Amino acid sequence: MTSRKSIHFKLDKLKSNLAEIDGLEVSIGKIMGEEWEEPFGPTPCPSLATLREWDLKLLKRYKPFYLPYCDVCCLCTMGKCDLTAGKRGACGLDICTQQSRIVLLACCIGAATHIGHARHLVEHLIEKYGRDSPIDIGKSVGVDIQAPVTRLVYGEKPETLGDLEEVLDYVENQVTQLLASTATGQEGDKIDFESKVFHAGMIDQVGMEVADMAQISAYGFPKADPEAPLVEIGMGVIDTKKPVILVIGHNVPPSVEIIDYMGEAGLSDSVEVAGICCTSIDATRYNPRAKIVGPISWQLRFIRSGIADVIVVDEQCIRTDVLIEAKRTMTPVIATAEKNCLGLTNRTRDPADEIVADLVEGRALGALIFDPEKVGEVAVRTAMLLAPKRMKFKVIPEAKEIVEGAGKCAQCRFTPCMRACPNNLPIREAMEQAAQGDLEGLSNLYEACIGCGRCESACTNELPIHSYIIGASEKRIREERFKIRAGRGAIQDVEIRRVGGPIVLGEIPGVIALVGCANYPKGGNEVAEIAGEFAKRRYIVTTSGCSAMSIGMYRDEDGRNLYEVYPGGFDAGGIVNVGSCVSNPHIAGAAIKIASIFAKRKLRGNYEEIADYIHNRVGAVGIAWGAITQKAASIASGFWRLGVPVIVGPHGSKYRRMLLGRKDRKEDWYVYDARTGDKVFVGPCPEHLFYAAETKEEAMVMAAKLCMRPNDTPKGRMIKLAHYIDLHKRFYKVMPDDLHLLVRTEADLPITMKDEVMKILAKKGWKGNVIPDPTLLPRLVHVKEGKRDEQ
Amino acid sequence: MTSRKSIHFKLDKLKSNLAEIDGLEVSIGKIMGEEWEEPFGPTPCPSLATLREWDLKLLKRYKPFYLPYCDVCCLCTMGKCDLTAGKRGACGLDICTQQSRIVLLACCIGAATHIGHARHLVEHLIEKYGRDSPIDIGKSVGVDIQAPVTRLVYGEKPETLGDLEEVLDYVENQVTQLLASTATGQEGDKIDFESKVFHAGMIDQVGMEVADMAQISAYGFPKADPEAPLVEIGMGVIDTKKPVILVIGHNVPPSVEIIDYMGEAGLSDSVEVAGICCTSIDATRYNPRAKIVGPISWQLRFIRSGIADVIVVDEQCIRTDVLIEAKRTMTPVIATAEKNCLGLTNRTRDPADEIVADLVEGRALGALIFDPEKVGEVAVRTAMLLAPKRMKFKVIPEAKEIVEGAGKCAQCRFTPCMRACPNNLPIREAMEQAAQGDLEGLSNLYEACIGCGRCESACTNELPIHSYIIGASEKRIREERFKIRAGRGAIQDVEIRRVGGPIVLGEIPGVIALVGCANYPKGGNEVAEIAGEFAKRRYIVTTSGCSAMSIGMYRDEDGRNLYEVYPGGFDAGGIVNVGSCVSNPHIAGAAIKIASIFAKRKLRGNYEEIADYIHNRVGAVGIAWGAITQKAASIASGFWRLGVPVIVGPHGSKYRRMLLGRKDRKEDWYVYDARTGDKVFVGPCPEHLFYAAETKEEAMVMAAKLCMRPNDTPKGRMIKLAHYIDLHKRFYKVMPDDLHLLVRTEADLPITMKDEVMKILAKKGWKGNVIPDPTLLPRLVHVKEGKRDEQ
Amino acid sequence: MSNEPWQMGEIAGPKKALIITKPSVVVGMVKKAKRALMVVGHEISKYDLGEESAIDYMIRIAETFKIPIVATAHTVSEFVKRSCYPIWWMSALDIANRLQDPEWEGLDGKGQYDLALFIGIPYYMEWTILSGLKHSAPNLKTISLDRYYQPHATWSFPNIKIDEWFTHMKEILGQIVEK
Amino acid sequence: MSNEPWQMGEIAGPKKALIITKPSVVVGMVKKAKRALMVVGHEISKYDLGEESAIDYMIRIAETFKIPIVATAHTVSEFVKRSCYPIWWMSALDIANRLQDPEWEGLDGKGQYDLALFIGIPYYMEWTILSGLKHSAPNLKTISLDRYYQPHATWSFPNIKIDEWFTHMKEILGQIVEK
Ligand code: SF4
Ligand code: SF4
Ligand code: SF4
Ligand code: SF4
Ligand code: SF4
Ligand code: SF4
Ligand code: SF4
Ligand code: SF4
Repeated sequence: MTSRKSIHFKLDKLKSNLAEIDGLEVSIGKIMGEEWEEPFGPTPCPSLATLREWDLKLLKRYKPFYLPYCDVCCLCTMGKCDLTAGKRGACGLDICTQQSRIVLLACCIGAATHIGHARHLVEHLIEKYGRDSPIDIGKSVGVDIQAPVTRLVYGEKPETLGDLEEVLDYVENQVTQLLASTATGQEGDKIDFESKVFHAGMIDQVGMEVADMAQISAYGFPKADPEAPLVEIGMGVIDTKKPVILVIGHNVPPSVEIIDYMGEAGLSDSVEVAGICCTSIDATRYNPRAKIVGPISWQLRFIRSGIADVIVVDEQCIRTDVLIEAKRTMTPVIATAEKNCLGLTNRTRDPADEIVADLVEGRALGALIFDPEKVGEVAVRTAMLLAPKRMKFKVIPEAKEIVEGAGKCAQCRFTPCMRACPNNLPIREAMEQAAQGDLEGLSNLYEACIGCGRCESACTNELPIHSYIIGASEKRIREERFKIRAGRGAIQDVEIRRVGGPIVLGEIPGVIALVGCANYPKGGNEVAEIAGEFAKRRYIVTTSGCSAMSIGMYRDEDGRNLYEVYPGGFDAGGIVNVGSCVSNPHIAGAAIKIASIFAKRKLRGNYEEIADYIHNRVGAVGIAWGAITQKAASIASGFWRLGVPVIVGPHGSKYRRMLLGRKDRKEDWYVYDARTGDKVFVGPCPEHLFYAAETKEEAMVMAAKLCMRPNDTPKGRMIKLAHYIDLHKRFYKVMPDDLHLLVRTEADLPITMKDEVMKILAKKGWKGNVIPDPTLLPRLVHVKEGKRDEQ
Repeated sequence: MTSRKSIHFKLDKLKSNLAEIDGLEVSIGKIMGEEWEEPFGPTPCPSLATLREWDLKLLKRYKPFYLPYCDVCCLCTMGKCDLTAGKRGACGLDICTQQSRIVLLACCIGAATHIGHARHLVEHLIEKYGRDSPIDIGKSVGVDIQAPVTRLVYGEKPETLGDLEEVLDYVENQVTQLLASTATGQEGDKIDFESKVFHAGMIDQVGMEVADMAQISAYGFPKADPEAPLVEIGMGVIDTKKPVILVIGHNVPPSVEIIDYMGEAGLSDSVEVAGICCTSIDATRYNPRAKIVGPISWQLRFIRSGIADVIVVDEQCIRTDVLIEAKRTMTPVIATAEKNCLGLTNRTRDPADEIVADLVEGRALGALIFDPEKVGEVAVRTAMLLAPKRMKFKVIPEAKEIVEGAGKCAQCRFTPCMRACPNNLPIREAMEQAAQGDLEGLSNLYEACIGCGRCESACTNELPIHSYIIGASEKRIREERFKIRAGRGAIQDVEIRRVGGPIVLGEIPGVIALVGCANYPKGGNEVAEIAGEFAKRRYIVTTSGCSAMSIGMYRDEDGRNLYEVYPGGFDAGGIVNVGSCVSNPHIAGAAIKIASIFAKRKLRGNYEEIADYIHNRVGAVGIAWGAITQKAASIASGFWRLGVPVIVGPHGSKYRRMLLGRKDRKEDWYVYDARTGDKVFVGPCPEHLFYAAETKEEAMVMAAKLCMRPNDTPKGRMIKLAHYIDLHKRFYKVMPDDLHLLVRTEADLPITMKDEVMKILAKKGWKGNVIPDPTLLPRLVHVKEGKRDEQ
Repeated sequence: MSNEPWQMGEIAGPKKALIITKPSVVVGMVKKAKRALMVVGHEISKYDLGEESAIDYMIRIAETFKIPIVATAHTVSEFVKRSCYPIWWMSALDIANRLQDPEWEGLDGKGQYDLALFIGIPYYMEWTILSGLKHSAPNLKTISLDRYYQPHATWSFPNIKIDEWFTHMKEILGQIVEK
Repeated sequence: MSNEPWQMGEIAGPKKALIITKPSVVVGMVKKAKRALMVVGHEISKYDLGEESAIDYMIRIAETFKIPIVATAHTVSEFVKRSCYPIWWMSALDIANRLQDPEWEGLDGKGQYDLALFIGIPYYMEWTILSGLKHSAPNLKTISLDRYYQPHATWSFPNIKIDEWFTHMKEILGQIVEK
């Protein structure tokens, strides 16, 4: 397998005949804008420093607060360098700059991961469907603005799969440049690093958008469908009587081919396809009969359960010890991506028969197969043949074994198990209880256990602690039978038209995007609770990836599944699952489309103006409660550059720095009034750009607050304040202390609280403020002679 | 400044008229091989796993020995994960896999840095000289095979600057894919990571080759010229009576524009342009009147000397505290690269007059200017105006001050200064001596001081230790007046024809490539000594970058400069400075051209066969004695994939793993005899692929040994053995203990040592061996029925 | 192990917290400080030993020292339930961010603090926050009152058991009152 | 500071070398070992205190313990000058690489070692090598005989002065002879 397919393609065309050369021209010509009347904005295809001035504006208000995760730098052979508190490394670097460099490195990795994924997908789909295969992510339901992010950033609108290749050339180029900036002796300024972090996030959004557009279009995933089907999720939904193929990862072609092969072979009813991470979400978008096991943290438990007869891994978020774990249950592993070869022998060119035989007979632990079609055949046939032999052989112990095993726990004084646990779970105590026959303690650890297995590595007595927790939670796991709405893809233009006004004016109190991974401090239910809370309050709740799963794997007080209670439309009170990780740009895209469709701002290559619009007007907040990966970091930074705040959970403090506003510094909270050019105080709206909350309660209160925007109408602000005050009082048991900064006019005040709040305001010496037509860009001020405040 | 120039260009063409579209076609068509008759080899444009099988062959023989540089992993929010001795991280990762991942990350950074540099250069040169500007790196001296690396890897031969863009698209794509592999939950196998490391190195070579071809062609650098001029190097060569512009970095356009502006303004005699790192090498390639201050480690000392009136930085290897240091001597800094903005205000669009005035009046510490022409003007004019004001204001103290300052040294018990010093230099003792008025101790530190400044950061009393060392070495520094041969660029085909045979047959005992940075354990003289030793022994010594400088900054026992003693031709006894870091592929290219020109192997997309050829036949060894950066890491890995061993200095052990052969494992040292298909023992040749030597003596002995290759003729092996034994006896005072593994037939034995060695061999029970036509690739065996050993 | 970072991978150094071997160290530090404050996170509620609740201790210590308490996250609700001692609330990151700004005017407008006592923030989060302060707030001293060794604090208890911890708190209280 | 890594940034952990508080530890370890060897790097020549030279000590210790010496780099030349005690030579990385291979047959063909004493390799290089062994050679114990704390060894001296170091060596010799 080589990456030169696209080049080869071009070559063939060019070589064969002139007519085809013309064909090529047209396709290049098209993406180059010949059919798009909108003129270029100021910054199509921005390079590293093009949007730097915009970034500096944001970063002046939201200053990085560095949380160094290590006191030293170890990135070149002059190191390690002690950078403690003011010391500089051998290259002159200080600790804050080093942190920002690591953030950039992480975001480069994240962006590269999505872009690499997109490239692979686009190449594969072009090979399969042709380069002229149209991009259609919802034209029939009126999605006219496809690719809002690509239009905004790259400045073109791709119409075919082939058009996507040049977009990818651009983003690959930018990732390379960004990565180069992290080299020893390159960028020397922390704020410039932060600006590059924003750039990485923006580039990443383009890459993700390309990936999801390609797969929606070519595979016919739900197209901007608010009523995408409800699909099954949870360990309990897998029919263990059938052979089971487990797919893990993000790049769906192998899963698609598995499903197709099953269909062609008439085995659709005979084999279960179940998945973990985004590949499973995308498999259900392709075929709603596929099932989702759960988020990233379900890997160990499901593999060890022995339910899977074959494991197919593609790329990203896959446990690197999957071969070792799978071997224990005698489950063969098929690796399918060049990016993750797992040391397996490349069988791509071997006949399927041979590979199947080797896997079934146990002559090989797995196989590396780069051809998705062959993967489909081998996986299905192997599962069919192996299932009767394996008999779902599992390594999760029964209660008796657990009690026995727990008896061997040495009750170590300094509890290596607990100290190895990311969530500091009280394992020793649970073991003690278990040794006495009571598994409740272990079972109580289930919810907050992220399934990392570190406790086992650390245990002095090599006890399989995670397996004990799973074994002790057997009943609960059997009851993991939930629904999740399959990823719907983009937001329709008509939905935007409907909610654009209410959002911008503040009457829909906000858009809460629950995204990212499953490194939750206290379990996935917290995400679902947040989703339920805001949906009930008629915010628009959007979600994707592992967070979308966690929302599904939950029952509210009334035992209801949130996807069944709340509709999937992009509207107040909806819970909108856009899809997998690469579907995230549909959320950013919705905000962009509000600016474009509702406010008629130009999109093409006009990043700064649109970001300014969103930052000042669209009350959107991202919450990545269990963000783990570099991808999550770059996704967050894509939001930052658009001026959308992101909250992470407490583990997010390990991302090395926060971007924090200071509501006590009045001077930070001025905007231009575009009508007058005056600088107007608008209060800390939104207060932070990136921020780790300690508890879900804090996250909810803050999220409500971060939805406020300078542009809110009094009615809108009133609604937002009401939610903020209500949540604050509920969780904090006191009134907020910053109302004087958030209330502009008396009309902002929630009617029922008016007297109470007015008293508070009076004490603070509150005086009213103008509600401006807000912008941070002096050039957007409607020029009036002698009035414009140039800065 | 945006990265969309190339796209814009295409766009204009496409928009304007059809004729130009045709023009574009032709240029695409050309690079696509229409004019090249050689058919594609098996692997043009290889992707991540295309050459994996070749890598696995090498990695089976040269197994990674991991030297974890940290016990934990801190790359995602599930961390930090304790990976000590068998423990696994939350994603399943173990310590060795983590090390290989970091190596890949470093090599991705390194490759991205060169590729990003190449892209910037190509875009700039296209803008300036047009996309049809021809690639010519020595056609007039018979360099027919231009771009050997690009031909080998990408499978095309670029003829114009425009052709280089598609090559860069490819390498950017590959870097993105490689970087994606380092994400959490991607590649899970350490050997697969190592294979990807090789891929990164190979891709990097392409990127570097593109960069150097572009600049040689467009700027008219010396074209494969063995008699490239000798240029001046050393702090003592700078005429401090003139205004001085210091350029630091790697990307030469700003330096070129400075030189051009000086010429146009008639100031060539009035201003000095002096540089540090590769930008200075390339400036002298452009104009031999430019001067080189020294390698990377000369930055602090030169800035603090106050000699520079303006500092212009471009990218890479620049101290990140350059602004802070320059401020102390009141020297303004002009930053010129998007990759390194240093927090400065972007003045690109401001009139030069204004910028100059701001810098001269001290209203700004520096300026960010992306337009090289404007940089040229601003730098020169500022230097002219500022020099009389600054009066070379310096912060290097005089002897008296040093003695006084040293008196304040607290003689700290645990010597923070020494413990902060990468080379563990005895600073406290030197201070004690200095306090008594004797600066010799401090001056003795000069040679081994890498100028990192860490001692100063660490000193309890904030003494400017490095400045003291420099001040104490004033006399010596004044005597830093040396010559270096300007980088000659490629090796001529005719030179290859001349030496190809002798090298492959072993009669020229080897090619020693001294490359990389200046993190020397005991000073730069060691590199020069190595160069001198091997040149004297009539090896071919090639060099580049900081190592080339260190070779120049040295006088041998007879007070001679090595570049004056040894010629610059690629021939026995030559010292061949190819140029800057991005010139390194000329060295690999020479090896590749030997296979192509001398042995007539096909080049195009035929990587594996050529690497196999080089590994078994071309006795080349890289020595990166002071390798520092991620770039140095990826440069090394480019050599590894070609089967060329690389030695680093002791600091290189921080690169996290070595690739070590085991001469005690006989089974590892078999090759196929291409004539017969037999597997033949050839001894540990070469013994290691990557390896950190503890001392220069060890490095020299090992380098001599690593030059041996299975293909050596008896005469060739005899010569190589003679050097090996001689060096071994000189430095180790004993005979080597592995001669029985290196001698194949009696004819291999150096005549003068024959008896002595035969006795040793007899004791070891030595029996002779066949000298095969060696290959590791069974497919290269000349098929004979029933004989071929398929494996 | 008692003076190793509590969570296994959270290695730190070269500059690590001094170990509080006896509670009098804390008392001495607070008394020496010009302006001190106490930051209490939501895991304070994990410090309950039967009838004894750590929150009450914190209130009494703060009262006796006359230093303000900043409750992070929703922890303020616990204080509101219990006492009328004036409590400030702010997110953990907000208070940390202010503590490293030399120009911050303090909760009361009277200026920056020179000592901050931390307790009850999740271990790893407190770890990163204390690291941020170690590096960026050179004039601030920090004490971790938690029962886990926090290497980035200026002073920290070693890893101790909860009953030991209560004993220490009692001693601190006793000593303040004494002096 | 005496038990902190000698070079400032070379932080290590969670698993760090135990400190050799008295030389008898070394003697005990070697006596307990089934097969031990000593690796001596070229910086051994920095350990000279007037008339006393560390190389002589190493030879005497090795002789008395009856363990082989592997001299790395060109260090063998120093041994050749001094003694007829049989010396092996090998690069530092080669010997380390072999020490982590369970199948290596040893210098004498009699099998792998279970204890390796290191001295005289540049601090940072010894640091990385000991790290490699800590992680990849679970059955090997390592002792750093250097006068700097080497956190990746199993046992290491703390950071000590050269005269202290000589005293320790003398004591080791004395104790071997004694026993
Ligand atoms: S990159 Fe700079 S700070 Fe990091 S190890 Fe290298 S010299 Fe030290
Ligand atoms: S597997 Fe669960 S209990 Fe074990 S360390 Fe990980 S999160 Fe903690
Ligand atoms: S580490 Fe293992 S043996 Fe020790 S307390 Fe934890 S579970 Fe028990
Ligand atoms: S930055 Fe990470 S890998 Fe490097 S020393 Fe620190 S903890 Fe270890
Ligand atoms: S990448 Fe893996 S080993 Fe590293 S911190 Fe994350 S979970 Fe731990
Ligand atoms: S500047 Fe020189 S003496 Fe100071 S720490 Fe660096 S290498 Fe050592
Ligand atoms: S740290 Fe500074 S004061 Fe202390 S011994 Fe070194 S030079 Fe002297
Ligand atoms: S040799 Fe190394 S230090 Fe010197 S310029 Fe090149 S990369 Fe930089």
